[in-house]
Amino acid sequence: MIRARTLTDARMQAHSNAELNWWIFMRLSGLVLMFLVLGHVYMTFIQVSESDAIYDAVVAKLGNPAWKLYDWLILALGLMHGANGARYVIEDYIRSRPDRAWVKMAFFSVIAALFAFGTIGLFVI
Amino acid sequence: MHHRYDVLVVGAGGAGLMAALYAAKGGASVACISKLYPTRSHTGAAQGGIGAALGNVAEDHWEWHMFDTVKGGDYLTDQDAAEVFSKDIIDAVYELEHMGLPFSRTPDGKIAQRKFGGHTRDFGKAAVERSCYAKDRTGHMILQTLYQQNVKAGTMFFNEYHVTDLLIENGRCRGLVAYDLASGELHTFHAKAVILAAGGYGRVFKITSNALTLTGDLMSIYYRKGLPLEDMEFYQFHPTGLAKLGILVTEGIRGEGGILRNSSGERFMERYAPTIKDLAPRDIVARSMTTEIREGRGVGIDKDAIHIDLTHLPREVIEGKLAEITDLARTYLGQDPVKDLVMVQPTAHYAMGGIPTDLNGLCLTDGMGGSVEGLYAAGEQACVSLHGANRLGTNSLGDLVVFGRRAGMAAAAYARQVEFPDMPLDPERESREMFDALRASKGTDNAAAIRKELQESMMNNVGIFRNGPDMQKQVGIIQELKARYQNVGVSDPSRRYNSELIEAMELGFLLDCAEAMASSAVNRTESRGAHDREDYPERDDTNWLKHTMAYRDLNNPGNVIIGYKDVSLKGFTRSFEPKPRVY
Amino acid sequence: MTQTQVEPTTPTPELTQAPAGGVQLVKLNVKILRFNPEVDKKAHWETYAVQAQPTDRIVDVLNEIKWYQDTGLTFRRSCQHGICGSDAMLINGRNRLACKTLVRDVAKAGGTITVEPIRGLKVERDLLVDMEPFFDSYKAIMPYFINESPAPAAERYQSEADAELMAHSSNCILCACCTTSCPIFWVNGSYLGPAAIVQAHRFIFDSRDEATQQRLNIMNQNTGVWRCRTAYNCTEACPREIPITDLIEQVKRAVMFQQA
Amino acid sequence: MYKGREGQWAFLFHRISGMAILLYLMLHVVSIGSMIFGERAYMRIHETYDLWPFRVGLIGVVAAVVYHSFNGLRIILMDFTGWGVRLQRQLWYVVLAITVLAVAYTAWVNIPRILGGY
Ligand SMILES: Cc1cc2nc3c(=O)[nH]c(=O)nc-3n(C[C@H](O)[C@H](O)[C@H](O)COP(=O)(O)OP(=O)(O)OC[C@H]3O[C@@H](n4cnc5c(N)ncnc54)[C@H](O)[C@@H]3O)c2cc1C
Ligand code: HEM
Ligand code: SF4
Ligand code: F3S
Ligand code: FES
Repeated sequence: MIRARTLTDARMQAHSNAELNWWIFMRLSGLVLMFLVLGHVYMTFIQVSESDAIYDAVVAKLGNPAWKLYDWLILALGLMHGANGARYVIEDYIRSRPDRAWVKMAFFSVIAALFAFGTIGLFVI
Repeated sequence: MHHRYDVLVVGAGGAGLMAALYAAKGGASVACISKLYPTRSHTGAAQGGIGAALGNVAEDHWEWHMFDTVKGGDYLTDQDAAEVFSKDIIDAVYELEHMGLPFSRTPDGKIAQRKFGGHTRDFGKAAVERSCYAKDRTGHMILQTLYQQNVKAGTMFFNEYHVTDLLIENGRCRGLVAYDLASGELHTFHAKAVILAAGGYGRVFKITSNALTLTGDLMSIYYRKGLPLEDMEFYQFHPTGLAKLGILVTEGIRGEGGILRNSSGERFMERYAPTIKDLAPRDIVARSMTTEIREGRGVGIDKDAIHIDLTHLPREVIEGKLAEITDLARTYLGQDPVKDLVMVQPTAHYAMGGIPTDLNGLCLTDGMGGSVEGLYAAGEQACVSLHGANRLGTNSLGDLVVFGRRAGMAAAAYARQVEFPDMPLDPERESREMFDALRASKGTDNAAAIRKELQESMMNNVGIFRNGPDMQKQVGIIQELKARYQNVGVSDPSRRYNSELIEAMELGFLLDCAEAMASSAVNRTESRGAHDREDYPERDDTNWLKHTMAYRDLNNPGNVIIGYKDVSLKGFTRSFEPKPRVY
Repeated sequence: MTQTQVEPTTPTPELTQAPAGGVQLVKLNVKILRFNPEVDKKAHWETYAVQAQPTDRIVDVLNEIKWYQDTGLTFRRSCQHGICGSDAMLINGRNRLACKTLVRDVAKAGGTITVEPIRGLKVERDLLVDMEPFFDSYKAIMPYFINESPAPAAERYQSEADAELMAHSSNCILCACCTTSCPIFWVNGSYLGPAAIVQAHRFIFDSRDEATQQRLNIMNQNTGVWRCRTAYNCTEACPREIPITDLIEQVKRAVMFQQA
Repeated sequence: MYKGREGQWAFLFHRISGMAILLYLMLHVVSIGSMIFGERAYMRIHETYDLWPFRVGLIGVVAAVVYHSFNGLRIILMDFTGWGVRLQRQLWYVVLAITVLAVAYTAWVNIPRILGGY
């Protein structure tokens, strides 16, 4: 039999605003991403064909620091937004604690690696 | 399994929860045993309000409330109970508010009040706003609030445990036995004091506002021990149940200005109660409606219903203050009170009678002041006799909190003084035998069929209008049905969640209540309050200003012994002489 | 066990006129997901042929089956008019109270009505589920009024407008229709669920309650309001017509502004 | 399947599209990032994109991005305004309409490319 939570319990319980902050972040980053991503998609898939995105074209475009920043923002915000979204999904569907822990760990490692790789990619060129 | 608590409360409706709260406040260890999850109790269905002379809307005094209660009960009300009640209820309502109950409010922020049947100013001059309400879901709010307070207090709940037996030996209650629905096991509860608050038994009737689970279990268990049930002949029919279904349409609907109309659109209550018209007490309105129907002025296909007219009220009132019943009428009848007349019919509603108790809820064994030590009762199942021959609307919720509280305090005080009593050697024996008999019966009779016959015959023979021959016939029918009950077979052998077994047991309880009721009713040769006999149309104060006590004849099954108890005609400070009851 | 074998009948889409009283009866098939842990390894469907009036409640139909066809059928019910919250079930694919759903709302003559237990809670038998986890979530939000300051002799005052703020949330009957229709709750039982949040809302928006801060903190945890993905199933399912998602969003904003 | 209404499907599609975009983003980072290994490596990955399934897939990505963005906007409106909740159903149909239009436009632009194989 579960005892009801009492006022003392509630006062003592440590709480953090982590979930609230992520929630707000999802909305803000989503709003920014909306313009960045739709713009990017429009420019690369619609205005030009994917096959136009040959090596030289991409290198040429990324020569411009403004585009570098633009793409890096998509990379950073998109990965953060997406990673947190995926965390929600993982927490919902993976119900065993140990499984959830290692799946999250592995997943975040991949995201971190991709972020590093992408950033290097952008700024090396 | 064996459990031990200072105080046990049976039932988690308004009365049980209030009792549990106060027993705990009195320092006792308390467990509440209920066959339903607490919030499923039928107190949640109460709509209209809880009456208290707060005077938030119009001048009001507890003396007026006391007078209305006594007169409403056709002077069979015990006046000491009525006085305690009318005073205590004022504090009790404030206390509910302090527990957070979300009452509707007046424009200046006080608890809102509205008119209700039989509640008047200045000893009967005109209707007064006395019913404190939370929209039309007052009972729901009371039930929720009291449950919440019990969660806060950490009351131990045993939910979906059906009490099957009380352990009473040598005039002392020692505990009880309960059947755990989930496991199919019997549990023994050992206690210093037990409070019964298991609600009414409306399911003896076909058309009723009561839940399927209101089967008078604890009344029957008490009665089976040869202990008396008081005033069982007084059963209230509420004038306005949704046609065919019996689902209640609160009296608050008339308090807000709703009007009853017959097939020619006439406001017929003007003829029956010229002063307060549609706001006359329930017995009078229900009889007037039935008279209209009998004389061919009913509405509907079968001409067996009456219209309630709200269409002249503003939409905000209907959808705001009467949201609940608006939803019910729309859902079940497809009639929208905002623009349609709604079809209603009297519906079996409330048991004025029950387990006799004193002002502290202590259960009585006779009319001379004998009692069962350590056994208390409150709520609809008890008969303090606050309601006499007819209960006023809003006085039941008040009864729950006032007398639930008193029973809780008395039980805790008693438990502080005494040691745990000895237990009988084999406490579970009777319950076990009852279940074994039900399970072993290879009979072919169907419990549902018997129940249906009981409900239909009770409706016809011990309903709103009664007469000797019909009631006598009903006594016989009940005996027959009881004989057939011996042949009810339970075909489901499962242990866990065996609801067939439970329903069969409940039918047995219903049959007992019906027996006590029909026999008490045949016996009372007068018309008083809800007990209206065509063969004895007058109230007879010389012979019948007394309570009936119905005992099962343990030596001669099927026979009911009738005894009597005096009505206390004196309050502590005020008393009201019996007078003809006109409104 | 009571394996009453019931013949699944072929639908006959004709109306039968009962002799007395002009009562109209229609034939229906009722398909119920049955499970008795004492004999079954797995839940299975059983179909019952019944006759009912279009205005009958589903709970009437179930009672009819239980009383006269298959007495082993197990479900909770009590008040029969949508106030006690006992009989939440999955009827024709949606959570509803069996007593607030009429036959004509879910099936035509000759049609089939499917009835399953609500999801996300352990099925104990047939349509009856273990409600304890649901009530545990309820208890976790401190579901009781807290005001430690001395009470006045009469009532605490509250304006009509303030009382109205609780009008919806205090209407909840704890039937679990909402929580067990929530796609997040199905997969993630640690989510407190819409019913508990509605209860929290009732106290958070009570002008007399003094523990708003603590209640909002409870809501601000991983298992609280942030798990709601605004799927609206709860709102659609609520038999008391509580605008649940709206209330949850109000609580989210309250948490946000409190922390701001 | 639970017979939820608009909200349930809005949520489900949002979740699926979100995960799909994330997957795409991750692949996209790998493919573009392969630049640092030089033109050969990049082009080897890049040429596979010319195969028609990828071209069709692109339409799917556009659908997912457009749906997710506009439904994200819908969610934000619901979270921060009272009327967003009241109009959620209508808003969702607007989101769907925008998605369909965007997909139609992308398809119209892309089908010649798919058929022409260039
Ligand atoms: C539709 C309706 C509307 C009403 N409106 C009003 C109104 O507006 N104003 C007013 O004053 N009164 C009203 N009444 C009357 C009033 O609500 C009831 O009389 C009152 O609620 C009864 O409360 P109770 O606590 O005695 O019992 P209940 O609330 O019925 O509770 C009974 C409890 O006992 C338990 N129980 C029963 N049998 C057993 C057993 N064998 N073992 C264990 N537990 C058991 C049940 O589980 C339940 O918890 C109304 C009644 C109805 C039916
Ligand atoms: C383009 C503009 C975008 C907007 C406006 C947006 C908006 C949002 C919002 C508001 C949420 C929160 C949903 C909720 O809490 O109910 C969300 C969730 C999510 N988003 Fe985005 N997003 C965008 C782009 C992206 C991108 C690019 C990705 C992939 C990298 C992504 C992946 C996700 C995922 C996986 C979720 C979690 C879904 C869930 O929990 O159900 N989003 N998005
Ligand atoms: S919010 Fe509605 S659906 Fe949910 S438990 Fe309460 S009454 Fe039932
Ligand atoms: S269904 Fe669930 S996700 Fe939120 S809106 Fe209702 S709680
Ligand atoms: S039986 Fe009470 S809510 Fe349906």
